[in-house]
Amino acid sequence: MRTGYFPGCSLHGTAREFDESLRAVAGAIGAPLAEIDDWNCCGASSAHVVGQRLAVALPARNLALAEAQGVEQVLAPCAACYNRLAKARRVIEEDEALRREMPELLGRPFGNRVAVRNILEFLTDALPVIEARLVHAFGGLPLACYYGCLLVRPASVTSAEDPEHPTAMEQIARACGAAPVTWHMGLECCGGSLSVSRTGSVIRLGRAILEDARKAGAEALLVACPMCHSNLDFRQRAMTRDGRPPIPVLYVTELVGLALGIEPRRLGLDRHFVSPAPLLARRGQAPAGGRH
Amino acid sequence: MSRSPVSDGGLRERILQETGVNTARCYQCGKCSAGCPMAAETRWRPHDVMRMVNTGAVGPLQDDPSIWLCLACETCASRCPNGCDPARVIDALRERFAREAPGGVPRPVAAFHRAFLDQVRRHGRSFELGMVMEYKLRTGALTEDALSAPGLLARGKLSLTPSRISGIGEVRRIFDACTGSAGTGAGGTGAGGDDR
Amino acid sequence: MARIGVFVCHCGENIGRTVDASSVAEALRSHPGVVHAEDYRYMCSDPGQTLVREAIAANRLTGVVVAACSPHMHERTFRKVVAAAGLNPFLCEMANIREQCSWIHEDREQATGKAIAITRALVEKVKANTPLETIRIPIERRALVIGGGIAGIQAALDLADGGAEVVLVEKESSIGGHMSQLSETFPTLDCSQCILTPRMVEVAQHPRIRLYAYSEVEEVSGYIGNFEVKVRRKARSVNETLCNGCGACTQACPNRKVPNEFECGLGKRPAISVPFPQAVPNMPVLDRERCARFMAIRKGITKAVCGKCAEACTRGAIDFAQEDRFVTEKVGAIIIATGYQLYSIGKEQPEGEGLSGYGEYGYGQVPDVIDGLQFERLASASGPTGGRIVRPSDGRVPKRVVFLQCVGSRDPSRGIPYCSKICCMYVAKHVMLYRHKVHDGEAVVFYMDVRAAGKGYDEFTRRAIEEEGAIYRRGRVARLWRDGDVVKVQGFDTLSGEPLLLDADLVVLATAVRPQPGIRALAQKLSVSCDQHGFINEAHPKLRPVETNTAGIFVAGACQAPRDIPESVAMGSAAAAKVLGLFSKAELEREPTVARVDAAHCAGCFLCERVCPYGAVGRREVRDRAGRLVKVVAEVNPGVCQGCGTCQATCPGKHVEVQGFTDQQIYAEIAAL
Amino acid sequence: MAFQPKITAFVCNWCTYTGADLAGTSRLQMAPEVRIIRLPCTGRIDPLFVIKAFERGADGVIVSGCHPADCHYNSGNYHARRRFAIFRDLLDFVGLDPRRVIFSWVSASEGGKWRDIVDSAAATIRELGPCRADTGDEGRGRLACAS
Ligand SMILES: Cc1cc2nc3c(=O)[nH]c(=O)nc-3n(C[C@H](O)[C@H](O)[C@H](O)COP(=O)(O)OP(=O)(O)OC[C@H]3O[C@@H](n4cnc5c(N)ncnc54)[C@H](O)[C@@H]3O)c2cc1C
Ligand SMILES: Cc1cc2nc3c(=O)[nH]c(=O)nc-3n(C[C@H](O)[C@H](O)[C@H](O)COP(=O)(O)OP(=O)(O)OC[C@H]3O[C@@H](n4cnc5c(N)ncnc54)[C@H](O)[C@@H]3O)c2cc1C
Ligand code: SF4
Ligand code: SF4
Ligand code: SF4
Ligand code: SF4
Ligand code: SF4
Ligand code: SF4
Ligand code: SF4
Ligand code: SF4
Repeated sequence: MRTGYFPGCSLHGTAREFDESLRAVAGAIGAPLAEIDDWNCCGASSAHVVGQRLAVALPARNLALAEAQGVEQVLAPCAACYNRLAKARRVIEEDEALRREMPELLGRPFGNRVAVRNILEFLTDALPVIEARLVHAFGGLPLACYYGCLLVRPASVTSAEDPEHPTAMEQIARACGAAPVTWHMGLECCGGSLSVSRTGSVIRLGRAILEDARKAGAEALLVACPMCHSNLDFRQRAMTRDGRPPIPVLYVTELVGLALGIEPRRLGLDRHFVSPAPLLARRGQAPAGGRH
Repeated sequence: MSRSPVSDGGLRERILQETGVNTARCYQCGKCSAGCPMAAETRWRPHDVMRMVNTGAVGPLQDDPSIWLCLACETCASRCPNGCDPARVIDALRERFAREAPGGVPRPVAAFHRAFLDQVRRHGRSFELGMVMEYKLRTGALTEDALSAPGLLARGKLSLTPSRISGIGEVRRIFDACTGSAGTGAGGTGAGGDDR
Repeated sequence: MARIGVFVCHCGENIGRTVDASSVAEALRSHPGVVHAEDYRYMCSDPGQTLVREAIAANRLTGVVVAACSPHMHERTFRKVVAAAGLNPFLCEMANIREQCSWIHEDREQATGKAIAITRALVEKVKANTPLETIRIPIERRALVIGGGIAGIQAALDLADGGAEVVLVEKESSIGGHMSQLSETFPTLDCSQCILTPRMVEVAQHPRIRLYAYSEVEEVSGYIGNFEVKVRRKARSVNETLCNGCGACTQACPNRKVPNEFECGLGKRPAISVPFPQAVPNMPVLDRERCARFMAIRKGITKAVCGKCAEACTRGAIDFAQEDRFVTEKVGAIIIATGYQLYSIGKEQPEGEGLSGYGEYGYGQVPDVIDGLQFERLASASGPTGGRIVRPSDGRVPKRVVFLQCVGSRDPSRGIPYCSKICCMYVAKHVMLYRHKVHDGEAVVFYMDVRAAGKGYDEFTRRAIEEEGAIYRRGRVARLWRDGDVVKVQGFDTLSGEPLLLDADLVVLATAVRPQPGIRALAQKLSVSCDQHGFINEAHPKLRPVETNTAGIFVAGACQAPRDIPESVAMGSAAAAKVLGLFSKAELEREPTVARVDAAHCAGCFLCERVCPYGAVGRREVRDRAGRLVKVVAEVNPGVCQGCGTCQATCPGKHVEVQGFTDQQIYAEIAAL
Repeated sequence: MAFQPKITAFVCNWCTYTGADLAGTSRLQMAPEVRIIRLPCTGRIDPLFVIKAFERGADGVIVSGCHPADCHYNSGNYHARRRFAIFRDLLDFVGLDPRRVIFSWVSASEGGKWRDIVDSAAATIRELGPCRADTGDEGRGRLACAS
């Protein structure tokens, strides 16, 4: 099945390591990604504040482009983009009038035929290949799998297997030899959409997440969303009290990339604010080159 | 700038039309508010919003930042026993308020959304540096550490020039069609401005 | 030759105001076949009735039409009158010129014309009427009660005390139902066992009650007054006649780690066990799934393993080779009293299509999150802790217990929209039991409404709040999780507007009441219907609450809807009274307006059999004098047939007809209108 | 005098007949053209009854029973509904205007609904005019209606 790739703004900007690690992993497992030509921003958390139509039309243009490119599904690794694309697809599917109006609004043919996939679904499908090509399994690294909100909610849009107890990320982590911990904040929102405009809230929410992960004995957080990552990595210093050691925050693609033996730099691990280098060194994985 | 009347009997019906959420199904159990991550910081919680829509008295929501702090995390919607979706209702109210009384939208929040969408309208994609600059200008929060640019730049996470898509004309048409007239069409939070 | 009498009533002014009754009588007098027609002011009054009786005798009438009110009002009255005059009652019909004529029209001329037309049509119908005999069905004066909870026990005892024979079938090894698991009972805090046990013993000792415990209903056939029931007596592996309930076997069994169902998993039992000390019958069941001997057999080991129980039994009652046996009982009536189950706090919901369980409450995987019945066992003096309320995880006395009401109930998203009715009350009870035992303990209740409509009920819940100091928080809880030693409860109080994050030592989920698994299969065997949730449908929600739509089958207790003990008992008694009423007659009398097959012409296509809503159509072999099979024809069982006429409208050759509504009668009516 | 149609109503004993009684008890005035024939259940109604009624001079027919889920006989009216789907074709075949046959569900508590049905049926049939039953041989000829 041909998979189109919708990186979204973050993966071209603050989440470059997500993009880099994803491309590296896709190459390693032989699942080439065809980036959608001329994609546009999905509107993220702002468009739907302005209006439902805009929040649907912006992502829909990308779905139309993907359709024109002849792919059957489109991978949106950013959880926010995924949520927006999936929601748009569903809203249009359920609203006959809107569907008929779309081609004119977009100025292009549109059949709403392309399925939208998130990074966890993509990696879960690839698990057999990943397991077969594993070169550097993590020896039981305790990890807190952090889903956040947009990957699983609402279940009607994301088709998550169980919106209160998803397990996809844990399965991927286990396949890489890591040992996911049992903790309680894995589905709590990090406050992503208020990151810029109300930093104080984000610090409060992030702190609770990090504290619970620490308490559960996690040595790293695993994420699949650029917003979660930028909040928990970039703002971690502000969230951490009384000189506790920082916790590196890894993209799930970075973890898989490491386990597949890809060089850390190619995975963008040197771009983190909380350097994963000490952890990797401790765990016998090659240290990331510094750019700090 | 008109305000919605104290009690608006038709509001529930209109929200139902717009969102498909029948707020009358809400029996005020508070499960949404119990799980809402922002409940600790807001005066009006999701169940209050549902109640106010049902009684048609949403005035208090207009004088308060509460609904602008909703993260759209959908925790409320996914646990509601009655299949209500408070997050969706909140969206619809924001849309309505922004249109009817843009002055009531809290400044940082409005500035953020406006800055963000401005970038998208101008380039087809968000350009973080431009967005942050615009946001700071709009809020006057010049010293506040919205995003620490040096750190990001050093890590190659921030580009200094926007990348513009070639189908920018299409995107602008979409904006115009969805936000009423071009420019300030979307009230306080819409994307405005010409290509600068 | 037909000799019809027509009696037109004025009903005072009711008919007389718009319909000219004497003109109607006048018009009918000249109608072919009518030999007598008269009008009178109040036909149903004594003089009116006398007038009809005398006219029948004087004119040797062969049929009567009373043009008056609706047949729903007085058909019975006039049929009795006619019968008293020696005429077959089914040769009397009523022409409705009041409800359907005088009361709905103002124009006197038009109304009178219409009244004449209506009366003529009925005269034509009566001409085609034939005398019918009331159907008499013999009644088997024994009743079957399915389910030995408090509802079934009450019904069985009332029936037996009323003189009827009773067969009581209970699927578990003892009767008692859920009430036997309760500690104390609202609204009076009586000890449940203390009031229940004597009744259970009474059942065991009653000469007119035959108890089949550890048994299930396999097949049901027949109809009201004449059911035949096949009962499967599941193999206990214990010979009932030899066993004296000494308990030596259960003591001897080395396999003692089986989760105890009666204790809701809070305790353990041996592989051969009695569910609780007061069990009736007090006789063990050997659990073949868990017994070492049978496990070995399943693994293919031929050597006889263990057998400690048999060694211990001085009576030689252990019978490893026992098999399920079947008995057939003839009964005249059936009472369904199979009770309820609780919505599971786990993920799986037996026979609960669309029910998903609560992920946000941890699907029952969080230690020290239990359901209401588990709490009952913890609070019960005969329970696994001897009545000490402690945490299952570590045996510590909980200092703060949080109760969640409406779990699974009133939740259309999770599939159960209804209110379970009893949980508000038992949570208040739990609060009291807890506070009576743990004086410094804190009880927090998350509720949406307190529904306590019953005698002394609201006072009871108020007591929990006012005297026992329970903190009632109005709101549903968003999430529960284990955090170290405590359970975190994330809730909200919609009255104070506070988000709450409580540390609880023990959390009790008041889960919804659902019908027993297997109820739909049982209902199908009995041809009764269930509602969408599986509760047995009553015949009428207000006026026939303990009857089902199938004649002779009744319902009692929590299998009909969530019910507490007082209601279950009331229903048990009411159902028993209904059955006794049925049994009080020598024979069942039924209106003869049932279908009858013309066997000579029936083609044996059995289309009628397919469409009959009551399964009243059977088959009969027709043989010639030499005993050779000539054909198979349809046959209607008059005891079952309700006279709906669907068969008649379906039969291609019109060889089955409902008496009193034959084609001939209806065509006569059509032609005259 | 204006055309006074004849309308025959086949109704079930439990729901519609009781509903019609209720209309009477409530003194709801209605068109006088309708004559009721009481049957145990709509399941008992044979399409031939309807044909017969037309043949005997009816200008319109009403068929009414319990609401589908409330049939006194559990499923009797379910069979009626199935039969009447076929019956529509039959009407076509004999050349009857299908508007002359009115199907409805009226429960025992719907006196008002019954009145509305009676009134609207009367109005419809008055508008359609008389039905000329051109029968020839008993029951075998075609019915032709002047509408
Ligand atoms: C936690 C809790 C606390 C409660 N506390 C109180 C209280 O304090 N006061 C009060 O009034 N009520 C209380 N109740 C309610 C009470 O339990 C019920 O009202 C009562 O048990 C209903 O009795 P029943 O006979 O209808 O059903 P059950 O008690 O459920 O009995 C049904 C019987 O039928 C048997 N059975 C089921 N299916 C079949 C079958 N197919 N064939 C043969 N047998 C079958 C079962 O094994 C069982 O023995 C409480 C309920 C709960 C859950
Ligand atoms: C406003 C209202 C609305 C209601 N709506 C509903 C509803 O929609 N559905 C529902 O299920 N219930 C409803 N009810 C409840 C319903 O009215 C009662 O459940 C029902 O009437 C109780 O019947 P009963 O026979 O016990 O008492 P009652 O109806 O009170 O009958 C008692 C009879 O006894 C007679 N009587 C009294 N004392 C003596 C005496 N000493 N000697 C001889 N005769 C005596 C009285 O005259 C009376 O005829 C409603 C009640 C009210 C007040
Ligand atoms: S959870 Fe649903 S029903 Fe409950 S208060 Fe919130 S919106 Fe209303
Ligand atoms: S979507 Fe908004 S209202 Fe709902 S839980 Fe999240 S923050 Fe609260
Ligand atoms: S028979 Fe009927 S119509 Fe006549 S007086 Fe009695 S109630 Fe009235
Ligand atoms: S030891 Fe024998 S007699 Fe005693 S309870 Fe067991 S089976 Fe019955
Ligand atoms: S055979 Fe052994 S294991 Fe089985 S019930 Fe008897 S004593 Fe227990
Ligand atoms: S009885 Fe009370 S706790 Fe139970 S479902 Fe009804 S309202 Fe909820
Ligand atoms: S439908 Fe008629 S012919 Fe066929 S079996 Fe029944 S009675 Fe006989
Ligand atoms: S009249 Fe109705 S109940 Fe009786 S046999 Fe015919 S179809 Fe069955």
